[in-house]
Amino acid sequence: MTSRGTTMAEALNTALRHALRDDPAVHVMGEDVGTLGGVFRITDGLAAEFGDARCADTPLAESGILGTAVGMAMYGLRPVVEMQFDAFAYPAFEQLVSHVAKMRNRTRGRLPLPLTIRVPYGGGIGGVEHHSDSSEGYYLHTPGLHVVTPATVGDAYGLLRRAIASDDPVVFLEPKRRYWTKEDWSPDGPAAPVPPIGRAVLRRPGTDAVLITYGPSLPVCLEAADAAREEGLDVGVLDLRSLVPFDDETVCAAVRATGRAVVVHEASGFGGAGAEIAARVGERCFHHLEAPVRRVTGLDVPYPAPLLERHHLPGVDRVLDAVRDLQWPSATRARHGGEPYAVGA
Amino acid sequence: MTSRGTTMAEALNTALRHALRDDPAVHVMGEDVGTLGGVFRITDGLAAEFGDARCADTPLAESGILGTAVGMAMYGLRPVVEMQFDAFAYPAFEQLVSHVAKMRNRTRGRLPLPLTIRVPYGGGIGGVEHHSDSSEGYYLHTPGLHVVTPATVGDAYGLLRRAIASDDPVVFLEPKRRYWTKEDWSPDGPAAPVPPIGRAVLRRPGTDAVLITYGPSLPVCLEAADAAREEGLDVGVLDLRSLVPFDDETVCAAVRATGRAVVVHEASGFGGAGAEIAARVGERCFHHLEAPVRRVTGLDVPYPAPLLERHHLPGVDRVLDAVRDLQWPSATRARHGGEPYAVGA
Amino acid sequence: MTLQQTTERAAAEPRTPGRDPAPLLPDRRPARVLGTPAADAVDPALLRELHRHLVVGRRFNEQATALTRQGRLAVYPSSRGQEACQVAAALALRPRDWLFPTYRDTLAVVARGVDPVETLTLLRGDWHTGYDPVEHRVAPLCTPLATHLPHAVGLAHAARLSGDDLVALALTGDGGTSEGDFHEALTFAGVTRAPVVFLVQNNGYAISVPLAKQTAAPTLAHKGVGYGVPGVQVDGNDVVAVHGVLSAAVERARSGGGPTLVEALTYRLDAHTNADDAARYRSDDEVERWRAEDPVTRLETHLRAAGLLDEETGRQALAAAETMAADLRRRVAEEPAVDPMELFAHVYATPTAQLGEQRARLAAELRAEAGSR
Amino acid sequence: MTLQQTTERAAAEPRTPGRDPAPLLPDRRPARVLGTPAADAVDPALLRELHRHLVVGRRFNEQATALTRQGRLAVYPSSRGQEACQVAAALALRPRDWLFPTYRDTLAVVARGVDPVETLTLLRGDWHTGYDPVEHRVAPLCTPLATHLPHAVGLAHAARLSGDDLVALALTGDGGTSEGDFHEALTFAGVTRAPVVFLVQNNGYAISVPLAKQTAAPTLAHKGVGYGVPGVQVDGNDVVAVHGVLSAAVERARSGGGPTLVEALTYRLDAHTNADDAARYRSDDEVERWRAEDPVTRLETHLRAAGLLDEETGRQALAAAETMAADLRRRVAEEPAVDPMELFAHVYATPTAQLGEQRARLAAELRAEAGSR
Ligand SMILES: Cc1ncc(C[n+]2csc(CCOP(=O)(O)OP(=O)(O)O)c2C)c(N)n1
Ligand SMILES: Cc1ncc(C[n+]2csc(CCOP(=O)(O)OP(=O)(O)O)c2C)c(N)n1
Ligand SMILES: [Mg+2]
Ligand SMILES: [Mg+2]
Repeated sequence: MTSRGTTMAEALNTALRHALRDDPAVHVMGEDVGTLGGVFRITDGLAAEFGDARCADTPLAESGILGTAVGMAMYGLRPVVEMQFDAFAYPAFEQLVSHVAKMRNRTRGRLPLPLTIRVPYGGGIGGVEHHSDSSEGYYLHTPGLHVVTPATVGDAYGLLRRAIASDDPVVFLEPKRRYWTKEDWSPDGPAAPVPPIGRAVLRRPGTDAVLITYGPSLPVCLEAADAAREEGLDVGVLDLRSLVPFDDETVCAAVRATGRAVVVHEASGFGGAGAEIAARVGERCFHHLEAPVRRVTGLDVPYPAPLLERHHLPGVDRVLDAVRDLQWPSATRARHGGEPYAVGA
Repeated sequence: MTSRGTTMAEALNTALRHALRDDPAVHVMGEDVGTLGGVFRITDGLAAEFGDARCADTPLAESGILGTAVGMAMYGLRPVVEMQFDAFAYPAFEQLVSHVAKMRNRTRGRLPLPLTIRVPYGGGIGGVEHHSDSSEGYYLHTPGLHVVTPATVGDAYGLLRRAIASDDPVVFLEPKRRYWTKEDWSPDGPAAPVPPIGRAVLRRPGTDAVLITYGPSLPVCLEAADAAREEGLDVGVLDLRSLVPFDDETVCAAVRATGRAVVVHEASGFGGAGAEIAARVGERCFHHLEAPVRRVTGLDVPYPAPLLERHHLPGVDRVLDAVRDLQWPSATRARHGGEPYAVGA
Repeated sequence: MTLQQTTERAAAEPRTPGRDPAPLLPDRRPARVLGTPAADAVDPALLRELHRHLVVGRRFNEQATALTRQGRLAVYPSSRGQEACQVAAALALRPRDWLFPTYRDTLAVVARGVDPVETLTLLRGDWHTGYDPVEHRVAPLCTPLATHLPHAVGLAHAARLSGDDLVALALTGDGGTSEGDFHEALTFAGVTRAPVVFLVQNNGYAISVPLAKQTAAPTLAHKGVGYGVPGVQVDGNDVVAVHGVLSAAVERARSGGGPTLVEALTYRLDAHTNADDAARYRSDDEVERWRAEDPVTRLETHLRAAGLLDEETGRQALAAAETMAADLRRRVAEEPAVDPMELFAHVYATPTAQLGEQRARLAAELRAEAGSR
Repeated sequence: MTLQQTTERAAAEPRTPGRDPAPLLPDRRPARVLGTPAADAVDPALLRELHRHLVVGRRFNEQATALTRQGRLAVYPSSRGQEACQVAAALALRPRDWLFPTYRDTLAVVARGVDPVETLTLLRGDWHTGYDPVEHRVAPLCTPLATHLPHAVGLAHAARLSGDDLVALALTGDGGTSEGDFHEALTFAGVTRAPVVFLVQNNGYAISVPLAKQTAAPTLAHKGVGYGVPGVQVDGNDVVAVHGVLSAAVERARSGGGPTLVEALTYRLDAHTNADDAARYRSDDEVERWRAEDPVTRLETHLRAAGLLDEETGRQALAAAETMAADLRRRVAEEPAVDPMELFAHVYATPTAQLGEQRARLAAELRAEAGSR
């Protein structure tokens, strides 16, 4: 992170700009996305450049926004919908589950919906209630949706381009507290192109254990891995990038190589993405596991007020504690022992 | 199952009648619950007996129904809301997640919501699309809600009474394909009282493995256990009865006693209740497990049309296959070997 | 102080000068043609076409209901009594227009030219949508109430943005107008002025719930003004009036005049579906009163009086109806072909690896099943 | 055939004879009192009370905004310019009535008597709702738009069923009227005739989106007719008019007259919140035009002309405002007390075993943290 460089917000903006430029079917729509450029400025300048039909302010009605986008996609356009905040996508839940996810299936493939639904999600920004939900657990349990979430600036650009180009509906979860993180990335740079949706990436190799994470928790995990190194543990970090499709291959390879895994995410643990990940790893890597898969997640409470959110979110210490608890042979065994159990699970 | 006896529909009707009789704060409301008695007749006769204010037909607007019920609960009533079918509760998702689940918490306990939301759920009744969803995965991942589902006639009565008496909001999931199953039960009978919400029950003991299930899949599991017995395996069946609160104690005891577990439910596997159950069991019973926890669930597809639903739903054969796959010592090892993986996961 | 006093006002200019609401409000009485002098001016060819569709449509409803009794259809939400709305909706559209039906609008879909058997796929149980929506420009029969209304707005809006002059006609029941999606669809339609027409078939009930428990609005057509969308009420059992009102609204939309909300007053003579027991919530008397307003009879009465229904025309219509019904009986009697592997075919453009595993597993199960037979 | 022809109708009787829509439609101009002869008839005591609340309210808005600049409040959605609506809403209610505010309505909550610091808890970040909703009969400040409107209907309906003559007053913005929950709340209110009043503060924008992109309705008050709910428009910067219209509506509701939808035309002089950049979507000119309609000034002009605002009264109002502001500054400057253990206290009546485990874990973390300090 340098003070020069590109923010995730800028990369997303660029991705939208390029998508609008390259394909006349692409239409951006949502609350305040036009004149204002979105409350996070992700659509800044797009209405001015492409006109307010291609980047349209809509009435304040999320079900109507998504439902209208469904109709536009039925006509052959590629709508990119912005939901202003995670919790404000809930009014559109019926449209999402009963239509967006099912339209291709209901019509035997005759009405695919090339729709992208951008949702700024997660906490850590000191937002008032309903502004910090991690809602990926609802979406990933809904067959027919792809669920994608970038953790880096380059992925933000690459995955959003992939999402918009996809013929499947994609719920594109943007870790809002990473919007202003700068990285040394430019759209014209020589960065490796982002692979198709559905591939995880090992952000850091490690021989002793692997942290499995995505979106806003990636930096936490990288920091925890650094700290673990100081304790003599070589911990890898895997960034899932997409929850659906799920990259069993990469995940299982990482787990089998180390025999120890911790899953980290902000959402409440109970019934969250971490449950699926831990369950799959348990099913597929059972004989390779040296310790139970641990989950470090948000608590099973409604998202707390700003002054309390640090106690809710998985921080470096909690991740580190979980790593220490992975039933190491006594030489490396850390101070916290006992029956394994997970925070937030 | 005898041709005499009581159906689950009748038991639920009786529970509502007794609740209305015992507590003037109880108000039943929903689409067609009055004059018609509900499309499943669960509210049959209640409007006639208690008046159409206590059992009220509402306008056709689920968010409005639940939102109005929230206001009624704020005033001090105990609304019991009927959602006509699983998928028709989705329009109320925002009310459920952003208000029902959070009101007590937001207000530091000053505004508890004693609300029961009855949702007929699940498939197997040959329903057209949107009439057979298993939506428990969405609810159990939402802190602040209790999620309860009866599998027997006696539990239907007892748990619904408990739900209505609870000061917490309860999503009460009724396995609709069990509505007309008769059992030898009567409200005046000597049956053991149903314990508080949050306790699982071992429906059938077994020393070799345990099937963990709930709601509509209980009979499937009992049948599978019978069939397993013929293959020489003594398989127990655990009925969770409530997903939130989750009865770790009973579940872990059952798993530790046998070392082998299969989780069975109708909902799609990916990110479903079974993921949480398998993950918890993996975390808490790691050293007791002889084989990975297997999941037998609905496929990861939108709920299919009637003529295909039997291929989607977990049937006896699939459960039995999973039991056979639990890495038995070679003497009892069944024909299907290889890398364990789950149908629908 | 009272409200009275406050309504005195001097130089107060409204700060958001609104449009004139008057043209948005429905007339005091529903539009009618049959039984009025206007009926004589209607093109006889149109009347005969409407008549043939009504006769065939009535037969379709009866045949489909009969098929439920024989267990050939799982369920059928009959539109008997509402045929005028169904037929008029289909015939008011041009080929490039789109129709957005509900579960009750199978007849409108058939009248638009979709194969009846494909139309009934949902209710027969072999798949969800049986016909090709793009080929026929008919959206899937929609079950979650009012959720298809924003789709119609979006499609119409997209077409307009693309310079395509098609119109979308979206159908809903009276109950459906209470859903939030009705409101949001009308709001978007009003703001975008998308070329979309909403037809509310007000049959007086949402399953068992009568209109008076559904809304306190003077009429459903009055809902339009809240969205800047003109509301029109029409006698829904007068096929000529419904066709006229819808055609006018469709052509107005096509020429850039914006959306219209049409409320048709009608009645379903059958129960909600064959699974429903209508006697629980409505009287025989009421049904009888509405039987007297039968849309088929009403058109026939006019045609006879106008000398437009000779024996041959009547015979031909009945023959077309019988041919359709016989074809339906025969084809629906055949076991529908389903392929379990199709379960995985349309979830995504490319099945995920997980679905591939599940598919392989099911294939193995089916092989085992076949082997043990 | 054209629509024209079909509107000729002979004996056609409407099949669902609706109510008369006329009384439900708003007048052509918003209700005003200030600057009209009616102003002279208003009780001077009421005028002075309204004035004092406006002055204190304005100061509250300014102070809260200043506190965001000092980092004492995370965010503040100011109602500067909308004080007439805020104050009138609070004063139109009796103690047993309920108020249902949004995030923008902190001032209405304060004017109702809730401690300003408790009112600001949400925006200060120590918890969500800071005051006791039951004690004050004020629902939590609601952020998800329009979702609290059905709550107001339900509470009012429940009270009426219980023979309790309280009234619920629910506030929303213009943008909020597009949400499905607005529609559903109004539908339920119309059908149940619950004693509820809806006040739409139409400040012309939903964040950056102007009303013309929000709806094509002639006015927002016209939305009432679609629900059988009378719609009234009022000059929202005329505190006497808003108070009069709301009081009348509240008392009508109390006496069984059913719900009312009130649209107040107003303007927020500040940005959406301190985090917003209003210059992106509106001109200084526009803001200036509305500054000239400042609700505080408008009442003061009247009071002066009527000889009701002597120096002493003015001084007292300012002093009350300063006292409130000083108290606010002082108390908000203190570090708010938060207890991490409270995270687990209010999720359920009795914490689940899982929450117990998580609680123990956090307690251990906090002990470790304290130990390492
Ligand atoms: C969102 C939703 N809620 C509930 C239902 C269940 N349901 C099916 S039809 C119906 C009544 C619809 O009434 P109306 O809109 O008047 O249409 P009609 O059946 O009279 O044609 C109901 C409640 C549904 N399909 N969708
Ligand atoms: C359901 C929902 N969607 C989106 C938002 C984000 N949001 C907060 S305020 C606002 C604009 C509201 O405008 P209006 O109703 O006119 O009230 P005002 O802010 O002008 O008082 C938006 C879009 C929200 N709070 N809730
Ligand atoms: Mg109807
Ligand atoms: Mg506004």
